[in-house]
Amino acid sequence: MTQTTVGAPAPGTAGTSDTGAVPAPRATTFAKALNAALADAMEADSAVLMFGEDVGPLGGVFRITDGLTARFGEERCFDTPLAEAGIMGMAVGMAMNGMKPVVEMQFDAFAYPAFEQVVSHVAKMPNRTKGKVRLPIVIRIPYAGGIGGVEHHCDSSEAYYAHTPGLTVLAPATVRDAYFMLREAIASPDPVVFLEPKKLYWSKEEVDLAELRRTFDGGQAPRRIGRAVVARPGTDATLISYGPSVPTALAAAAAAAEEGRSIEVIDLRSIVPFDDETVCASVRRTGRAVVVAEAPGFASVASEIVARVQERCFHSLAAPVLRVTGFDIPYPSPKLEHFYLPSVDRILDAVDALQWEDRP
Amino acid sequence: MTQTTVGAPAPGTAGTSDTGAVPAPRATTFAKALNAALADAMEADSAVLMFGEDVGPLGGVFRITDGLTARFGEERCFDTPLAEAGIMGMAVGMAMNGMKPVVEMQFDAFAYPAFEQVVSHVAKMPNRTKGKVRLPIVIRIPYAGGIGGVEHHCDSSEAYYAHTPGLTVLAPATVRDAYFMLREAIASPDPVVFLEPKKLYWSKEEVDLAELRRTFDGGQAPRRIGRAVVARPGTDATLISYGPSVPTALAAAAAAAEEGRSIEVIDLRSIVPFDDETVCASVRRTGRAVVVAEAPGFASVASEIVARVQERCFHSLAAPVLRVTGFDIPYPSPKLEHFYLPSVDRILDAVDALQWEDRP
Amino acid sequence: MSTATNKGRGSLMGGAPGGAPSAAHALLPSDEPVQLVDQHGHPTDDERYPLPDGERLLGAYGRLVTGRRINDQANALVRQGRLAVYPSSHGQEACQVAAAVVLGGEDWLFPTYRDTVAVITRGVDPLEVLTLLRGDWHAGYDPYEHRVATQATPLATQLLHAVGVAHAAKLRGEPTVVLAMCGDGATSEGDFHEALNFAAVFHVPVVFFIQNNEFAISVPLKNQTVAPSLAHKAIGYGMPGERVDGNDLAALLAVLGAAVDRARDGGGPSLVEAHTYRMQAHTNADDATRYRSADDVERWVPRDPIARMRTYLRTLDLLTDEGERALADDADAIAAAIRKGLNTEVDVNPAELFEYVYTEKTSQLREQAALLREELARDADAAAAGTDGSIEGGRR
Amino acid sequence: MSTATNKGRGSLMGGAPGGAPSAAHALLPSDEPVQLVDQHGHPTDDERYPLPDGERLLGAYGRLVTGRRINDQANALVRQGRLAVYPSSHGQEACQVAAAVVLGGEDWLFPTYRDTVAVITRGVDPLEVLTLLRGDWHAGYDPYEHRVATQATPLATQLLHAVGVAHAAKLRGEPTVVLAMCGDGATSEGDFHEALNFAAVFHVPVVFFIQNNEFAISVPLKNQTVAPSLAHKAIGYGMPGERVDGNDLAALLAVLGAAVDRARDGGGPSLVEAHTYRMQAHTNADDATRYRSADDVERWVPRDPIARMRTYLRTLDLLTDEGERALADDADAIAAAIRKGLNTEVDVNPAELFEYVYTEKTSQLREQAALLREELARDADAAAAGTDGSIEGGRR
Ligand SMILES: Cc1ncc(C[n+]2csc(CCOP(=O)(O)OP(=O)(O)O)c2C)c(N)n1
Ligand SMILES: Cc1ncc(C[n+]2csc(CCOP(=O)(O)OP(=O)(O)O)c2C)c(N)n1
Ligand SMILES: [Mg+2]
Ligand SMILES: [Mg+2]
Repeated sequence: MTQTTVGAPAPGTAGTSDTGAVPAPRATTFAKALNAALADAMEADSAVLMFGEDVGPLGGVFRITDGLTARFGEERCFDTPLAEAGIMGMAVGMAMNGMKPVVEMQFDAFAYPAFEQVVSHVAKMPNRTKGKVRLPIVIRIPYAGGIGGVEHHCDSSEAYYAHTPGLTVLAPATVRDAYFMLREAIASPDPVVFLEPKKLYWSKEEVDLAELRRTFDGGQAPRRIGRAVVARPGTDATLISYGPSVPTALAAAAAAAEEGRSIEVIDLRSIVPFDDETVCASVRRTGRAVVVAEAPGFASVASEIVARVQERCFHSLAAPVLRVTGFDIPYPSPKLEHFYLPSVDRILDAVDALQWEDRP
Repeated sequence: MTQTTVGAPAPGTAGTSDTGAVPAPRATTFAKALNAALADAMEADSAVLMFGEDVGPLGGVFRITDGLTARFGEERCFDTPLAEAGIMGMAVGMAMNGMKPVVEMQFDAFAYPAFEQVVSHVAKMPNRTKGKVRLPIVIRIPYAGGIGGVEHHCDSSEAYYAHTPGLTVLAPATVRDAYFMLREAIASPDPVVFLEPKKLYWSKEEVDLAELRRTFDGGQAPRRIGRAVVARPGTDATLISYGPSVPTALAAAAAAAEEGRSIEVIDLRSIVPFDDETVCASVRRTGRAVVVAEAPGFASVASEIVARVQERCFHSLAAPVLRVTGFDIPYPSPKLEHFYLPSVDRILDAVDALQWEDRP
Repeated sequence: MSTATNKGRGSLMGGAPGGAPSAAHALLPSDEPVQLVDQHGHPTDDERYPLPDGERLLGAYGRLVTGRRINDQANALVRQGRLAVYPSSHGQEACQVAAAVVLGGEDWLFPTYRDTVAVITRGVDPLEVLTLLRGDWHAGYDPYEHRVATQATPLATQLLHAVGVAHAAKLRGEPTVVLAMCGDGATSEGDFHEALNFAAVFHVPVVFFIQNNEFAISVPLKNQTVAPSLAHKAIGYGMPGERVDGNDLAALLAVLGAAVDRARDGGGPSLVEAHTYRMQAHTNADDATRYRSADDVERWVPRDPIARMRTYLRTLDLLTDEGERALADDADAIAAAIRKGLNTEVDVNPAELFEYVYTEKTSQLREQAALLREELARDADAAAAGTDGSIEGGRR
Repeated sequence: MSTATNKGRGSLMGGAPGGAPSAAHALLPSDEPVQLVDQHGHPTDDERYPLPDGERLLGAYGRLVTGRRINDQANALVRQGRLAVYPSSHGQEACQVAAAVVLGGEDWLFPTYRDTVAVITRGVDPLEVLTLLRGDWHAGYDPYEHRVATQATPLATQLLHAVGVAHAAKLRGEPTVVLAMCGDGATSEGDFHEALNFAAVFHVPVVFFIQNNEFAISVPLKNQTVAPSLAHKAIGYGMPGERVDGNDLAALLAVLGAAVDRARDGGGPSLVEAHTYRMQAHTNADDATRYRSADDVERWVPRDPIARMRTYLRTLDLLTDEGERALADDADAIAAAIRKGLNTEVDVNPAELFEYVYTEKTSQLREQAALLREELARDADAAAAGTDGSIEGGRR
């Protein structure tokens, strides 16, 4: 089965892609920004193709590909047979032969059948051929939880990809980044795993999509691959997060502010490459850090962040770097997921545990 | 293709399994200990089955299953069609229905086709059914490098499994542990990923296999799942390693001793569950630690160890916990692998970097 | 080389009447799906499969009526927010019922997310079945109690588990047959291929049962395969394939029954493709108007599995007014029980999150369970003290 | 319903002579593999596939002689430790040669680890090909130069890449045909299934070419499948399957040539199974005596692909003593070049380890490259200073 009512998009909400008009900034969903990024990329480059399960007439179960088949024809946006290794392997061949495929894995856990293709080929082919064969593939994965999805629909699978050399791994957290990062991913000559936090699909920001397009097409959008951003400045401690955890981290920082603590929030955006500079600059300033991520903590991206930060900022640290992550258990069923997900309270508890001198 | 000449077993070296005889301790290979563990487990429990690719008449490309078909019949040790998801999925069903399957994935990278079965079923089925269905499956994976193997034959894939809740992940480093840990894995009611360092297959120790069997069958073998061991005691710093890296860490400790440094080496044996107690006790004593592992470092088991140690031993640490791991690149071709693998020198360099007070 | 008519080509009943086809040919399905009762409720003739007797049909018909009612009730509960999601088998109930009733107690059923009616028909408590879709836990029944595996979500993966269960039974010499279900879309997955091949090579008693309902979410069959039929895949594994009218309960009972008998008699695995139709959206979260017209769906209304069987049974006087009333009452009772059950809140216990991941909690999980326990205790204290422990309300 | 003889059933030449088989039947392979020249070198008759002309056969025969020589030379170099490993196609050279020569310059070849001879026959420099097996790098040739993909190790994965290459070409309206090779064992993998299905559904110009050499390392075909033949899998995807004597160069050229023409003409994908035999161990690291007898192998000696084609060509006087000498000289020259190349040490450059992982090195890789660079510089200094920088010898 696919998404549940809890997280399901109202049919048609993502609307059709906007072209040419110059509307003023208006409330735009994350989903719509992704849809526009795809449309704009396909418009800009006829080598860009979109395929996967239900991405054609249906427009994807989350409607991210809405309207693309109608606009670009079924040769450029099409449904495949139901086989993820097939989708990924075909993408490899198409990329070898001049195309820039964007593929959708319907849900995080349904990308696992393609794992061998991803690890043994997508990630390794460019290195194998000393760069003769480049694979400009974007693997879009609606990922992570918080939408009341049943089993297999809420996995945070980023560690599997981040641990695999050769892959670029991105996870946007804002509407604007959703647009720019997907454009940048499609333009990248390297394979990109593009993680779309499902629970943010219906989050909104005031943006003018036509303006974003002009910015990107005009080469004015600053690079986001490999560049983290300070999502909220602060002085007392740093929360390091990405994707679905960024809004939670921001909420925690807001709550902490009320308690008189100034917390900086970093949105990594790019897991691989990793922006050591931005992260370490912040931690060296604040002296304290908590990593927030939804995936089970063991051998995770969160572990990596902790390891890097303590390796590089050891003498700036007033306390160990702590983690607030998912538990080391399978993602829970809908009624139990809120016990699992990093929450504002759990983050604030971790911040409290950072051995503040002014506490007894 | 399978193993290369560099690492290939001389045909028949693993020999046939020994039964009943009571030889004195004698030089026994790691491969032979595994073979004996399988034979003894199959002897002890008729529900134990062994299957995979080439594990029947050939005895496995590394001869770990040598003689099992002849001894137990082809219903108990048999070849399957060439399909790893098939092997894994069938194992799930057999385990559901009273069997204790041991499966061999021929090489690390050839386990990837089974990834969905491992992550979505092997790891999750017991939790899914609230323990009604237990899956006493052992997934044997000849893993890691150092044997001059060509691409896809040398991956250190432990992080993929260690990050997946529900799996027990083991990696023996000694002949004795190879025997006891495989017996323990087969006896475990939970699914175990059993990582066999290829380069240790032909390492030897003086052991009496019959004695090991009696010890295990008599319930006298101390538990190894979840239990690390101090492989070499020391006082100045701790090297934390597992599987193929343990001998390298020991060699580094020996070299350091010549330079007057006393290095403790911990052999984790069990990656999941993780033995925080043994590891932290050591680091709290020494105040310095380096984690050594072959896999690419990013988002790896090594990252996890660093994260845990600094979380738990922060105030005992005189320096950041460092890592000596594989680079974040695909495993190199045979002629380049020695540049990649953690070496004694690289470990000693890391130890040097642990900010010794008595250095300038 | 066969000169038999297509209809007469090898059947799952064994033998290959009407000629001397090569062994290979006997594995091909007939050109037309097997049908024993047409959409008007008239019996049609098939030399290979005898029509099941009246009692058997009547019994199964009752399950059909109940099955439809379960689908309708579950849909209603989704609308009322009592179920998170429901993939309905409305229109496919004949397949659901037949899959369950052809099996004996020693057999196993491997269902998918869509096969709730089959699972209930096999005897599993409806409320336990709906645990998954209600969101309480990933599965709600003990697979061993009725020998029904958990409903599989990752497509085609369960077919391999079915092979394993059958293989284990065969090794122990038990007479177990395993019936494994999947959809047309799932046949494209690699696991489908590996499962059929393993079953054939190990010659294990599995009946692979494809409900070809013409759609995989929005993707029509023609984008899934261009094979003459899905049953034509069987020969590639060396097992017989058969096609059956998936809305004809009688034909389903006959063909699946023959396949089960064949498997039990040591004849090995076989593949049965049922031609049916998904009358409703993929799930309530799906908008089927985006990819198919109302007319498409309309065409399948006259082929409804219930109507035709009802006509047939009434014509033969096997089904009476009184009988119909009794069946309706039974269906009402089940629906009422489901409603009642789902309208009662169940307490979920967060401590269980850590309980079953391993047989014995790892030290990591013990720590994590303690963390959550403390948080909840603190929240409870805060609630007791009248302060709000929730996120929105700030903290203690 | 077909009344054609098996031999007359649908062929890759198009049409379906000898009756009016149903569309489905035309997809089945013949009961016997297509053969045009028997093992004694006598032409046999096949109404569907004409015998390729003498010039074509002679040209291909030359490649056969060279191919065998390459296999023998590579084996020798393994024994001398100049190659790490070599999976030989000894005995399968007719398949190797045919796969390469049926393709045009605009086409693509997707080979496996065993298909070194096919890759060289297509024109790739033997030394570049052997880079992989020598251990210098994972692949040694530019796939675009001769349109030959890297030799695939993970079984069946390359078949999907082949489909993608063909699909891209089709979308651009290019006349490219892709020939994708795999072994009998690889047909069991899920990727095989997905590749054939994708190719059929997207109707792309791929010829799937299975070299059935009866073994997957130690596992004989009967443990891999119980299908009537591997070519019988084709119908399950809606594409034609054909079987051919894999040691008959003439038949291979005819059947593969027809499949390529068909694909180029928009006829879509097809599956060709060649029946051949792996005369040597899986690789030098394998011990074939553990799973098959010398007698088994002996039986295939008389069916050698070279001997029979030589007899045929000599009988027709297409091959003369002089011609044979010239071919032997060519083969000697290639073997000598391979020997010379492999006896020359190549310098590997560790800095390259970081060079191609991403188009632009990540900051992580820059740091790691610097670490290695410093280590090596230190080692070099130590060496220059006469101290031993190696592990065994202690440190600086
Ligand atoms: C491996 C995998 N990929 C994708 C999905 C998402 N998904 C759920 S149902 C479905 C369609 C299945 O179609 P079919 O097999 O015909 O069964 P039906 O829903 O028609 O009963 C898809 C794509 C999944 N559950 N598993
Ligand atoms: C996915 C995968 N699993 C296992 C292997 C290990 N392996 C290499 S070759 C081989 C046998 C292949 O047999 P076949 O396809 O018949 O080709 P052949 O070697 O006979 O040419 C195996 C099992 C692999 N390379 N890839
Ligand atoms: Mg369907
Ligand atoms: Mg073979």
